[in-house]
Amino acid sequence: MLPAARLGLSLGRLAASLFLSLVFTTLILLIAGAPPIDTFIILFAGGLGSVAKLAQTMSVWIPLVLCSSALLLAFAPGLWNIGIEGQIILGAIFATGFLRPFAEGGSPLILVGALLAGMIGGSLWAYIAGVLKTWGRVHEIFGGLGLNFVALGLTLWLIFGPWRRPGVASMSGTEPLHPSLWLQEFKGLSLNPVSLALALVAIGLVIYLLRSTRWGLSLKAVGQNPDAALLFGLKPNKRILESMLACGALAGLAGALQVVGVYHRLLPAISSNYGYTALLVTMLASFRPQLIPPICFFFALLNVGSIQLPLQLKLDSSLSGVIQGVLVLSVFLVHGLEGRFRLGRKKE
Amino acid sequence: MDFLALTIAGILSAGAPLVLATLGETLTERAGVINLSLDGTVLLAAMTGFAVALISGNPWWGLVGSVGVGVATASILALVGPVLGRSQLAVGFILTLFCRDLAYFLGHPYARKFGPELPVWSIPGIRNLPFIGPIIGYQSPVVYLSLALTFFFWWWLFSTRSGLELRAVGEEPWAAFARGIKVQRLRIVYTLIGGALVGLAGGAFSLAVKPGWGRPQGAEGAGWIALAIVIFGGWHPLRGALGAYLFATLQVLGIYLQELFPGLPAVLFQVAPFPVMILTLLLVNMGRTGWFKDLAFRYPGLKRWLIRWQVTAPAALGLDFRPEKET
Amino acid sequence: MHVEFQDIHKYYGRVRANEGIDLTLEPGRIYGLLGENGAGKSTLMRMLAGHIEPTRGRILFDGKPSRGFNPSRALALGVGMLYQDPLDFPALKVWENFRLGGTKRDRRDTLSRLQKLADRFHFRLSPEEKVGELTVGERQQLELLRLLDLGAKVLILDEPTTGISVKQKEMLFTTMRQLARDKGRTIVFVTHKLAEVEELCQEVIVLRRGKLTAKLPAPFRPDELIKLMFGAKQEEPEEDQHRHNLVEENFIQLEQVQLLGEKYTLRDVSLGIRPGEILGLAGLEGNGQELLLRGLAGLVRVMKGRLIFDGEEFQGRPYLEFRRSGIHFLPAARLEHGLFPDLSLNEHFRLAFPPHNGGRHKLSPEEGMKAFSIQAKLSTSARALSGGNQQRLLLALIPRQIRLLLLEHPTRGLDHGSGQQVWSHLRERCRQSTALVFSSADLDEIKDNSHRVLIFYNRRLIADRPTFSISVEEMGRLMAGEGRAV
Amino acid sequence: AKKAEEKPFTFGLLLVGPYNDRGWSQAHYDAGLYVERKLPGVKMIYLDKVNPADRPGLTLPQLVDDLASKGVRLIIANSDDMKDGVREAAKQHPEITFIHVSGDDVITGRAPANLGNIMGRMEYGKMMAGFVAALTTKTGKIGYLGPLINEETRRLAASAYLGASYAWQKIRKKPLKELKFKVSWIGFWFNIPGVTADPTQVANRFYDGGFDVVISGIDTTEAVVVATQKRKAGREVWAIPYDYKGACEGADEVCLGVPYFNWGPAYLAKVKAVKDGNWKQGWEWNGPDWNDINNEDTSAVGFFNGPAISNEVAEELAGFVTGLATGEINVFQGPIFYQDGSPFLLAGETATDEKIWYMSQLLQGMEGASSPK
Ligand SMILES: Nc1ncnc2c1ncn2[C@@H]1O[C@H](COP(=O)(O)OP(=O)(O)OP(=O)(O)O)[C@@H](O)[C@H]1O
Ligand SMILES: Nc1ncnc2c1ncn2[C@@H]1O[C@H](COP(=O)(O)OP(=O)(O)OP(=O)(O)O)[C@@H](O)[C@H]1O
Ligand SMILES: [Mg+2]
Ligand SMILES: [Mg+2]
Repeated sequence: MLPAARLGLSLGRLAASLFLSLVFTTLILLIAGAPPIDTFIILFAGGLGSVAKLAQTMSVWIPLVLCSSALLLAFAPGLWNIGIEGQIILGAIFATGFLRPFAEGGSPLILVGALLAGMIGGSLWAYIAGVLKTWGRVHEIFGGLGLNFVALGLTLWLIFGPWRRPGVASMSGTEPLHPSLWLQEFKGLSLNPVSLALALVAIGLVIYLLRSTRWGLSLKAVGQNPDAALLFGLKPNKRILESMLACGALAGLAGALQVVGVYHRLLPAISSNYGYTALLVTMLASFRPQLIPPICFFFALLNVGSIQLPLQLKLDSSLSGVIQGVLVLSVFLVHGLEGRFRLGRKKE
Repeated sequence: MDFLALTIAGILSAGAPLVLATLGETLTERAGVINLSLDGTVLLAAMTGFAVALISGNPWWGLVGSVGVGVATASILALVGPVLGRSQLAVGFILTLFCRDLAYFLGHPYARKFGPELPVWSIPGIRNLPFIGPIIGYQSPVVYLSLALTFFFWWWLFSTRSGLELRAVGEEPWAAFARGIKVQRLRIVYTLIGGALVGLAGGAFSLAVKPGWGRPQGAEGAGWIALAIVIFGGWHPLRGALGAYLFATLQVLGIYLQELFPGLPAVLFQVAPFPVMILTLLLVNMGRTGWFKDLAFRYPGLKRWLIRWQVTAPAALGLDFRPEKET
Repeated sequence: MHVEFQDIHKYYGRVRANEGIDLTLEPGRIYGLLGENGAGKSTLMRMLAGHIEPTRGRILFDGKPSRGFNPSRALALGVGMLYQDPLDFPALKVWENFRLGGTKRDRRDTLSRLQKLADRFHFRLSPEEKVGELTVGERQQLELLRLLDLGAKVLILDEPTTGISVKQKEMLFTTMRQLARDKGRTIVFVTHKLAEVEELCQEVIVLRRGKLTAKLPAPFRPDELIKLMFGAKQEEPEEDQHRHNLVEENFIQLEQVQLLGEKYTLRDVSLGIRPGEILGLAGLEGNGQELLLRGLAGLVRVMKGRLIFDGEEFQGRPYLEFRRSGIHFLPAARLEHGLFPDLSLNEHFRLAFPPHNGGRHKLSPEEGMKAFSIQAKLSTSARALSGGNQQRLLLALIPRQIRLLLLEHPTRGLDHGSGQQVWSHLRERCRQSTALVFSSADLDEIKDNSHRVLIFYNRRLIADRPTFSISVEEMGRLMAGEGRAV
Repeated sequence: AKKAEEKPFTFGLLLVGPYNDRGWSQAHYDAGLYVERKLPGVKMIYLDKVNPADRPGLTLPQLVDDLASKGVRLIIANSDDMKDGVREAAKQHPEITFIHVSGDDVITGRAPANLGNIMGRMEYGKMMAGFVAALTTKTGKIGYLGPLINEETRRLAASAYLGASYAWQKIRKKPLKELKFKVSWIGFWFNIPGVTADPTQVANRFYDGGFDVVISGIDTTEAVVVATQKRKAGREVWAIPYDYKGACEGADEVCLGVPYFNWGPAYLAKVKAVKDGNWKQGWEWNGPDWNDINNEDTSAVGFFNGPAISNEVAEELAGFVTGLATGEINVFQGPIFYQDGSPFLLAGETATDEKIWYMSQLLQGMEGASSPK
């Protein structure tokens, strides 16, 4: 196919999917008794309306990009790493644990250690799911999901137990970090340059690894055909574990950044469901890395914008999740219909 | 004695939605389709069931609504998955998240409202028996339904012709096709029937077992557990139901154990079902790993002990089937 | 029933499995359908059974065309087919298989009906056993009983004699004759074996490369049929292998080896292989040859015995060590097990030849493509390759210095020319003292290409003979468990 | 300042749960509506479900920024969990007055000048709940469905226990050791599947174990729901919900009554003060209006008699309330011991506010954990 034709086709697909999701969303809004147009306006203004809001959107974009990049690595050998939520949490736990001795603050260099600790924590959790898969044949969906709950339990135990704050023990989390251990934000904005840079590096690195290294290629090969990969001497089990480790490391980094860059403490909801959202992002991107940043931006926009819904329209903010789901479903539907249509035409 | 009976009654009740969801998914997967959307579907069905009951004032209409939601979700899955040939896992997962958020979004106005509930049925003749009486003498209709359906589907799957056809479709769709069985149609039908049961499970939550709607409802996570139980149950209705009751027992037991071992972190007992889920999956799947085969070769006793736990999935589970592919 | 094929075409991509076939089948007759491997016999019959749709053309039943044809319509019309590869349900029980798609009966009637039919043919089938545990032959027997029970008006048997004994074959033929004569059934009997056609059929249909080449009434002239099937005289295979000088010692030695596979165990294999030697493995599927190939490749565990390679014990070592020592295995299902469907050829080369081993394998992808005359671009995905090109790609990906090459059905699905090409490449490698072990369902291929034949039956190696000392017929008998191994 | 007066006065309300939770948050939301009703021209902007689980990725200061941009002059935050966030936001927005409900920053001296604390003396409500439970129970076993363990929840559970033991000994004239009072903590204010103990199961466990009255300390209504189910199965059980006046709705057979918060009067006072510019920082712990504990305009805490309460018990309760009002009855009077046997109050000692506020253990005679593991 000519590049122009291909571009036209994908644009057509995109338009069809967007149209479909618009129709669905409007329908849902009407069922909920909400004014569709106002809702959309509020939703977008809520995430883009001002520099501060844009910064907020970007601060959600960062963990989403990190997690989506991580998932690209896991999807390459065909792994459904649903356990990414738990890996984010473990990253946050490890980073917090690393910083606990520095209650009086310290040099920002300590943060490097905290981020590394977070990556180790995420990797560890991913590794367990990987071992369960390769050595125990427990599908990574179930292994990962179970570990997500365990990770959440671990956080709660820490927050209400050994790491509880003197006097209070509550969902508000552990004692806040010393301000010298907070990542410095752009002035007056809730966005910090370090996290932003790390997210950009991560997506770049993942693109490089998957496109240009033999390791990335062998991951894809394992995903395409584990039997053949074995015959080619590509050690599928080892590749699977490696990809889980790498994925976990990036997820753990996202978790650590939530601690040192956003919340400045460990919270039960520290993962903010970014892992699940990132799974949607990668599916919507059909695993094409270059689509990750824009889709993440759109999703982050919805997340941040939706906060305005209860404020202005008394709607539940889970609408953002609904729209994200509708969008991905529509794309699947359009692709499926298109495939069907093509098959049908061929038969003629 | 009475306490034991009441506890068993509690387990039957807490297990009922899990049993229903497990049965539904067992049927769907027996037809070769994976419906991963359980966790979200259960929630959306629970919300709809409650909302419909509230609006109509009749819990039975609510139950109908729940079943409707289950069927609707399953039909999206059937359309995008088996019919249009996209990945069933992917669609199922998207639906999980989507249905959950949709439930919270649309359910917002009904949250924490007081609404109708299914009645408790008391069975004359049984309710006065010692020990048995407290166990199944007074239960919600969904509990009786879950028990009846378990045995019904067990009989149906293994002793009827249509049950045989269902199993055939999930094992070897091409062979089934060659024998004149309408493979695609059966796959869709059982996806929908399975979805209906999953919807019923949602209704059982919001109209009987944990009446009411809220965020969270309390049914969160149940769908995932049910999916795991289907595997643990080896795609067998009886064994699946047994698995569901085991998990319900674990939940109920967690509260006793928590009191019995005050020295242990309480959250341990809440999280416990999930590691147990992983362990049981390990138990039933491990037999296929190389290292285990070596071990079993060396210690035949081990093999004999573990072999009964081993399960095999329907051979065509999750695979795409379409006659056109050949042309 | 009167069946008429009108201008039937069936294409798979550019493969023309059937091309412009016009054919009429009359009731009460037994037809033999002949043709070499890949001639399109099964394809034609599967269209008659509604299993696949023709690309073009139509089939008329009693003069009526059938639109939207599928197996259930075919069954309703009375067309029943015994498929070449058992199309049944391994996970289900024998009686359940018998019941599926059959007459509506309850369990007890089903069992007694099955018993009665089985007794008639002296088939021994235990109804509660899982079909997956039966041999291929037994599975075909079961299918046959099911079709007879259905009372199909048009009965298609696609190579039904591969898995049954001579005595059982006689019974089967008697029944076929009865059905045709007394009940007016149309029977199509697909085979490669001329003798069987002569024995049973009243008329023969010959396909060659997808086209109908003849439809002749009995009596038949074998040499004429052969000519129709294979075209002009086949070029003789190079006859050098019998003369090939095998002076060297065994470099691989198997002593009382027991191999544990996914489904079964292969016991007590003792064997030696010399450099440059070609071993052909014969046996019905599931009798052990698959396990031996994988065992030699290090893919299947050696549970007992010793596997000696260059004087070193290799049992229990990981696959990679086998691979590093110059052992290479190519599976039969090329796209399913051997290649990465969506990766490009270039990527395959990158994966097969790691850069850090650069010194040893100097072949660049471009050279590989040329050397093996793969007709595609480097950016083509493996999925888009034709069967022949896929096999050539796999061969191109084999490292240069290989000691032992293990091949499963090396020419399955290839046309004659491609097959010849593959073999000339393989023979060339053997001349450079690579040993070669291959399995094939085509006994002629084994006869033509190997120095020694190993025959498997009942999950054991029952014969190990120099090729010149055994005929194809004898191989067939041994594989079917008749006759004593020497 | 001049410009602000032209606009209607708006105040922001940050609710930890859903505004319609029929519990803690709805009580606050209703108070906001009450203020709007009482002071025409004053407008409330509320934001509910302000907790990281429901609003992933957003921090309290960010939400406050948002409210600030809408011109609010007063922000009321209703959860203990918001303590740090409110303090941080208060420092960033000195132009806005903050009220943190249930917090103690003013006592501890960590509060910036624009941050005050209020709380209601729910201890009294809980005493009444315990009192009613002890008079109603037939098995002598009372269950307390606790949320998470902290000072607030400990003192509330202890108050219920003290009310119950008063009724048991003084009214029913039975020895205290025959009263079983057990606290089961679920781990949070409401159920989070897979994280907290399931309150439905905990309530079931109470009733199946012979506890016939369950006092709820959590935000949601599982106790009454389960009690109603048990009633339908022919069992004689009761429940006492919490927080919100309307919590008995639909539970006619089992609901003995509900201790509830009435934030309206306190809110009104704060809004007026800020509006008129005479707000002063303080830590307030508002009690019931003893003239009429259910007076909407004056009482911060009340007890609403439920449909299932018997007339005799209701009468006794009225007497108890009178006793509390006059000071004749003070259940926080020594000797009272902590669970581990150490003294909480010496003989004859009455508890100070501070002693009650910072209660460090459950009391002797209560079963259940005193601190989280
Ligand atoms: N799925 C496909 N997608 C794209 N191209 C295809 C596909 N299948 C076949 N082709 C193209 O058709 C060509 C011929 O395929 P075909 O299988 O007919 O070859 P062939 O003549 O049988 O060759 P061989 O003798 O090697 O088997 C392929 O080389 C490829 O370029
Ligand atoms: N599903 C398929 N996809 C692609 N090619 C196919 C398919 N089925 C058959 N073919 C090709 O069609 C041709 C005819 O195959 P067919 O099975 O009809 O041969 P046959 O005469 O039955 O051979 P045999 O004697 O080996 O059974 C072969 O080249 C084969 O590779
Ligand atoms: Mg054939
Ligand atoms: Mg070809």
